[in-house]
Amino acid sequence: MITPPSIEYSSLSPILIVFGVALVGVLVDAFATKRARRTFQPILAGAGFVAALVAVAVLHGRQAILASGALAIDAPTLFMQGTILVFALLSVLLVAERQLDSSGGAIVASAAITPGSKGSTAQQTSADVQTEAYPLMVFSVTGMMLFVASNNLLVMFVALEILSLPLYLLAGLARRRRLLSQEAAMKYFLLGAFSSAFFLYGVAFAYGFAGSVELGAVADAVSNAGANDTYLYLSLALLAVGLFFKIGAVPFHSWTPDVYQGSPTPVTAFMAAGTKVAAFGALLRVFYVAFGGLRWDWRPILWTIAILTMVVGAVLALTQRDIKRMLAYSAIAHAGFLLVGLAGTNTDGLRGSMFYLVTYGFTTIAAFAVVSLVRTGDGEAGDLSQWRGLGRTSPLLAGTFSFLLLALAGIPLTSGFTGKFAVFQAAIAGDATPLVVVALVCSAIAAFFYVRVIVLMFFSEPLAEGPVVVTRPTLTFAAVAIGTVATLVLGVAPQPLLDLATTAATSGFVR
Amino acid sequence: MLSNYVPILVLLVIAALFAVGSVAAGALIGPRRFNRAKIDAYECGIEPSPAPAGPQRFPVKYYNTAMLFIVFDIEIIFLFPWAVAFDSLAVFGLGAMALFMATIFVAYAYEWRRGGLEWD
Amino acid sequence: MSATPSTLVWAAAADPDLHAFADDPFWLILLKAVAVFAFLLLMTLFAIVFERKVVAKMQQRVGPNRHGPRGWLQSLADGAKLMLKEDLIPVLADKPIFILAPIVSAVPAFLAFAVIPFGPEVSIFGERTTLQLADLPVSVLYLLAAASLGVYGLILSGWSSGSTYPLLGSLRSAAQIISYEVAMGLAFVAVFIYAGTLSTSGIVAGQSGRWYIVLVPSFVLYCISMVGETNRTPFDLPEAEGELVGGFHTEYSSIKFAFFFLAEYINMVTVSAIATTLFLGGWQPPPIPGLSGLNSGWVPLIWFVLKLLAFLFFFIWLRGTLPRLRYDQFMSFGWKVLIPVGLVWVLAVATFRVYQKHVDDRTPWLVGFGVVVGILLIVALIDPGGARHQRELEEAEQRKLAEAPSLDRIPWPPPPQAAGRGRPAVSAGASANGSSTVIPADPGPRQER
Amino acid sequence: MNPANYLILSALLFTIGTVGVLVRRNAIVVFMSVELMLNAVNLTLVTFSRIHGTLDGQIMAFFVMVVAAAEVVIGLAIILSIFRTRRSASVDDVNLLKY
Amino acid sequence: MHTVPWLTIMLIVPAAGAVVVAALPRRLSTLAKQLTLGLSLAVLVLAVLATAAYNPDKAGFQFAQSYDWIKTFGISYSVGADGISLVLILLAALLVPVVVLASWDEAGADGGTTGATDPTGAAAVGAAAVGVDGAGVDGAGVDGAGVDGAGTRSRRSVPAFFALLLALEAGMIGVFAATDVFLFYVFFEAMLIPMYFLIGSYGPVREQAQRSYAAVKFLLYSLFGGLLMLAAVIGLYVVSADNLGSGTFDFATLRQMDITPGVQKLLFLGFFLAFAIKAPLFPFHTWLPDAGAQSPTGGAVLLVGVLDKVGTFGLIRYCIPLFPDAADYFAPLVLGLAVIGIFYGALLAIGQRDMKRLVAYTSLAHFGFIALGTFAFTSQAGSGAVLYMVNHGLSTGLLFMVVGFLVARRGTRDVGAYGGLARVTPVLAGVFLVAGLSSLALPGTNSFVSEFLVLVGTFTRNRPLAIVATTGIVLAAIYILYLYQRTMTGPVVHEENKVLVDLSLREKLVVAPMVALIVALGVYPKPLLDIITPTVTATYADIGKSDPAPTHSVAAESGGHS
Repeated sequence: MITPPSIEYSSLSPILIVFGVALVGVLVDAFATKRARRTFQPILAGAGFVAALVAVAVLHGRQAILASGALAIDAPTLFMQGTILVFALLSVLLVAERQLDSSGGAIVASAAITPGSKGSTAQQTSADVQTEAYPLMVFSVTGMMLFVASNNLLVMFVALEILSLPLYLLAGLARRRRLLSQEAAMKYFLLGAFSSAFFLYGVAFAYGFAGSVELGAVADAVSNAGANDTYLYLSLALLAVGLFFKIGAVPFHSWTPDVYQGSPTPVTAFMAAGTKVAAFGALLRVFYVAFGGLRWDWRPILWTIAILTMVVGAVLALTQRDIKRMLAYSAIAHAGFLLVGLAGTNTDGLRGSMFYLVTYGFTTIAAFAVVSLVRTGDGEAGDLSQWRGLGRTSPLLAGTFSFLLLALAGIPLTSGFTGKFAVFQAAIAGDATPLVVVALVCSAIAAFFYVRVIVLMFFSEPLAEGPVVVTRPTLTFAAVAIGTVATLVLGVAPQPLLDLATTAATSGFVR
Repeated sequence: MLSNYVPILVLLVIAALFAVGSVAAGALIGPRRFNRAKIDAYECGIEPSPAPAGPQRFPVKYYNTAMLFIVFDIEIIFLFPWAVAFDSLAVFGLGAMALFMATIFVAYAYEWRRGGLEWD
Repeated sequence: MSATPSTLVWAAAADPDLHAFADDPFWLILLKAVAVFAFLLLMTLFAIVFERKVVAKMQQRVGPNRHGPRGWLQSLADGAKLMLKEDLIPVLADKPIFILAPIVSAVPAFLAFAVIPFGPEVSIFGERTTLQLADLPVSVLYLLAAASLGVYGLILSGWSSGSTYPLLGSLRSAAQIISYEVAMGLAFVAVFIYAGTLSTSGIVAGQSGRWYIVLVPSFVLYCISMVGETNRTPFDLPEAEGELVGGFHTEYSSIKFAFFFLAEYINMVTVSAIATTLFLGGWQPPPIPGLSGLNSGWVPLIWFVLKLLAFLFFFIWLRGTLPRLRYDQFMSFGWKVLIPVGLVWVLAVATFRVYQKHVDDRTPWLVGFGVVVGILLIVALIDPGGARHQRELEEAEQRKLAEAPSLDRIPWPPPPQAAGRGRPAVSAGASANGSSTVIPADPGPRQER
Repeated sequence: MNPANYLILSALLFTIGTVGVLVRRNAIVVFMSVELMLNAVNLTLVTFSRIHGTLDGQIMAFFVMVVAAAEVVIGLAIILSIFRTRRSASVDDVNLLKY
Repeated sequence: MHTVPWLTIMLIVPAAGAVVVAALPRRLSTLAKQLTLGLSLAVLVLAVLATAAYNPDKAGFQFAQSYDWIKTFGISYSVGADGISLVLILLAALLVPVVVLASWDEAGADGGTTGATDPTGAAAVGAAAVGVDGAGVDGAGVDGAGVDGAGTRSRRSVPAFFALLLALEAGMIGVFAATDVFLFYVFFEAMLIPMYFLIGSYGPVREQAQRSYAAVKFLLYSLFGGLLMLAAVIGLYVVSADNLGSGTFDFATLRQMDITPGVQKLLFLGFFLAFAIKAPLFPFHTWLPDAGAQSPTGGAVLLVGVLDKVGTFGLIRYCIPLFPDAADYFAPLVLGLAVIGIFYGALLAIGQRDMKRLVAYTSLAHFGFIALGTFAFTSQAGSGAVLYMVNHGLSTGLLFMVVGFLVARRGTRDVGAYGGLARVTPVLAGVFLVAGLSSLALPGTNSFVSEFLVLVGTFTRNRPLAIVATTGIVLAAIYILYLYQRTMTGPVVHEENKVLVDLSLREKLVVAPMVALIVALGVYPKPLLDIITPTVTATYADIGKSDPAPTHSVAAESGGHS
């Protein structure tokens, strides 16, 4: 006879709410008319995120292992779930924006129409939207929330797929530059599937090593490892490959620029912020909980990866001509900075990483939102040269963007600085000073390309046929405003959030 | 456990021998009278087209069906063990499966309403 | 995943004691295997003649009556004739696969029968053994697997023929088989819920008191889908002579052609046997008082064959009665009727079972849930008016989209002096830079059109 | 039979899949290579399941199959859409995104 | 100790003012100017009041305030003033209104170096014209009409310029007032941004490429240094966490710590490099000539006058007390660099034809003196160095301003384009001479006192070095007098120069206080020294550096030279 496992549905309520909203979203797409869908879907998604956020707040302080060890609810989990939800909320604002591009927003009218065929161009001005984007996004958020909560490598893998698969599709939904978008989707998909195969192989070896894929069991097995450590190290390496891919660490970063550039900008923002939080959440959990006993073995690798990631991200960003690509490389560099925090392998590192994720997410979402506002005849003004002199013609926009770029560069009184401070402090406290020095050098390099954009905007003469800054989109403005204000507030008064992160980090992962 | 499969193997050998043998025998016994028309593709008596419908020209519909099948087959994969252990799982099992099926149902409803199940 | 879920799956399935099957000496296994094989061949030969005769009767004809006693050797003669015919291979065919396809089609058909129980334990030359070639804890899965393998034969045959009709036919048959396979699987679930095992002998044993035919919807579902699975009338679209000139086997001749028929008839026998086993109590006598004694020794074999024949007759009856469906009707029927019905039925059975076995406080909730799901289903899937309205809307939009002027690039916002200027056709999105507008950004508010 | 052999086999399959992804240029083939990798993992899981004498590995294989199926559905959709645009599934032709 | 929170008020006034001014629409540029002037004068008044309230005899920080800011990292908002910081705050508060007045027309007129054809351009309010396309740039201009899509650049925003000045002032005051290392770092970095935009946006119009190059170079140098410092700051925090149990950034607490020498050296280097870049000291100086030359006049004055003092200030405030052993260890290196800087800067200044670059190079030499004084570890030298910071701000500031006036009139920075101006513009030439003489530390001018103190202080500790450095004075005389000779004396060579106008009233107003202070401090530096010396003495005493010649009392020394 089997005793059925019990599932504490209440502790899972944030995930379940979001999941339910996704399902309802699909139903709405199935039954509502196109017009109704366009209005109703974003409201639904937003309301769902808010509800889930409330649930996260209510669960505050809960610490438990759920569903027969499959999931864990603890302070870091809730912190990251909350973060993901906030970012998702902001991203929904961007996706829902319909004032940017004729009447349609950033999402394609009908993804099924072959680019170049009859009607493919008419759909650029069509009021239609592939409203499936919303449920897909919500599904992805479900996956992300599950990803950070999973206490079991298999569940983690499933969550990884739940978060990735919708993103693959979302990447292909850009209204303008369909070919680029499709290409991004394909590259993302192929490489994503490739990396998740690695992750899975790692799961298999973890199972081979520990006889279980629960993180706690793996940790136990690690603590008295001996006979079969080949499996253990294989497992560690392969899992790391999968996770490093998701955070876009070098040498598993090659998808990032392509996908960031080709995807619809709101989706890029969502990916940049949300995926990073989710992947880092999982990474932290795997490395702290399951392989915490091995930290002396994985530290050197982490160092190497972190250095590579920072250097490659910062240096390659220098050569970019496209603003989204540049931000993509900057995202890579930031992944490197986050890894520096992780390299501290201490509570401070956990706190620093979580704090950094929040700061980075707000800034990057706002930055991509600003990018989506500057447009030319065939979509966004991607090429950097088109941003020339924008500071003269649209000072407010350029000023905001400069502020965000400075935040990304880590100038004091922006959240980017406090974030960097938090992770670097953790790293130095964790005896990773050389890493911090490298990180600082990379910050300086990175500052160069951020500053270059500012120079271009403020110190160059405007183009004769410059891009247009759209002035009507309320939702995008809201997202930019929220992101910018958060960037400022977290730079000036980060204490409340730091308190939250400290509490979360000190209470630690449940195991 | 594996010994349970031996009879199946035996049956497989017998069937395979029979099939291969028959086909071989048919090829050997049968007459051979060459005629160009015989070995052309059959197209109801008219001149066959030089390039018949190639493997790249399936209607997309078939892919669609294949994908749908995969989804439902997966569902059935989970339904079978669930059904076998149903009495033990009882209320929990019913709840979990109801959730699962509701999910599939949503997808199914979407597919239906968006014309994924239509053939023309 | 701790130990709990693993036992969850296997505890029940491993229940029946299947050691009896492993204990057979090899000669006995061989004997039983040959017996099964022979049985299937005989059944095929029989079924073909039987079909022709029955159909003839239905159509007030005589049917085959030349070869053998009252024409019963007709199909044997047909087989011999086909054997002697020329074996053609089209020039465009992919030769190895073309030859392999009929074999792939026929062999799995035989295999499926390995786990069908013909009867209870008997004594053969002093050895106690069950009248069943093999049994596994996952027999039914095996059955499904073996039955599905046959579809490869069809696909490969159509693919390798290098000809249009076979290709379309094979695609159709593949789509058809996989479509109805889902319904078939769903039909089994209710049986498993009641039997608590996947072993065929276990399922038969579970029907000692009451046949699972009482699960009427399951049974009906299965009966329909088994016809679809075997490509029989009214679902014989892959071979539709009128449309596809015979479908996937158009290019085949001689014994290879015969093999497809062999496979089809064996499949017919197989699915009938499955139906018998899962729903009609297998080899057990009908639950009529007085017959209950006749369920030991060799007697049950008779029951089994009788039930099998009844199903065969049913197949033939259908062929004699019903016209062939149109393809879209057929697929709609499968996807829009059978599958939802199957799903709802499974839930209903499960709910009922829970209600029956574990009545406690939560049960009303569950029943209520079932009702809600049912209502949702009805609302969701019926509501043709809404669907039509939706379709019309979408069609209108599509039309609008298609009729929209072919602007290769919509400059936005409208360039003031470039508004009338045509641009050369550049595929959308291909160019990364090169703005076309000349409106400069401006600090003041600007309204796009 | 020594279960280690199965591990070696699965490692081999996984390697073939990896090499396939890295070397092959046709998106569909790349995709199939990924599927091969997943199946290699399945083999590993089942082997470990056997070694440990628990059934967890087999259950995991189920999950992997599910995920693989979902991946197939999405992947084919994406690749088909590209294919319809370009009449080619070669990864080399998909090269608009560059530095 | 509840006193008036002078420092916080001085921070808030310009910061809030910056926000308000930035928000003003362009057509209200006059209002923006007036508002800025008023606010900066208010800050000056506050600074003077604070100085009056300062008690030189009391040890430690005065006007101190401390509030938790980021508790997690032990960061607090702590401000306070000691003698060193107070005089520098005073300097900043003084220079800003002067600069505001000096830049009255410059920002709106697209920078002072254009409009070569219009000699009155800088003086005439609302009448300046831009050469190339003749777009109107008057103060009452059409709102938002600057953009016509035909390649015209837009007019520079006047309110933004003054907002940046105010923001810069807030940053400067903050950086001197901070007594929390982290807060110091924040201001240190935050100051960069307004300066960056001042250079990049309001530098010479024609030299767009050069000025954005200069701006970026400035920013990147500073950022790089700042990041090194950040590493050291974090390191300091971690060390403090190890030493004290919980990490802190409080300066007073930190200087009590005993840090192991190895760690000290690393941390010292982090801070030192940042300050050396900022100051700048010899090998890290290359950004300064570019930035100096490409800044608008006001920007250059503030940049060299105050901003760069942050570097030297940091050396004496942070490097030495926090890491005494390391300071000792690295002192020879620093002294060497300082002396090289004195000569190198002077020699390059002699060879310059670009006036602004010339002035920038002279600063390099002066910073050498300051560093020399700082690391001589005697109270005379230290006091002299601090005094030198103030004096340099006045003299070089005035020099930059005068050069700026010249350039505004003539449209070129080339020395060769001038000559004989003493006849055409006698007042201007006179002011130029005063500034120059102060810069070469002529006795009677302010710089003399400080330079003398530095040299004397160094002499007691390191005789050869002091002697070598003294010869730097000779070079200073050469470059200043040579410059004066080439530009002011002799016949008027160029026709264009004949029509140059002399200083306007506003300009006279601008230079008058500076000239007055130069002379006054040259004669009677005691008030400043009274404020400075106790702090400096305390600083050196704290690290165990008493003056080598006990017979000389500090008061007697300073008094003797006054």
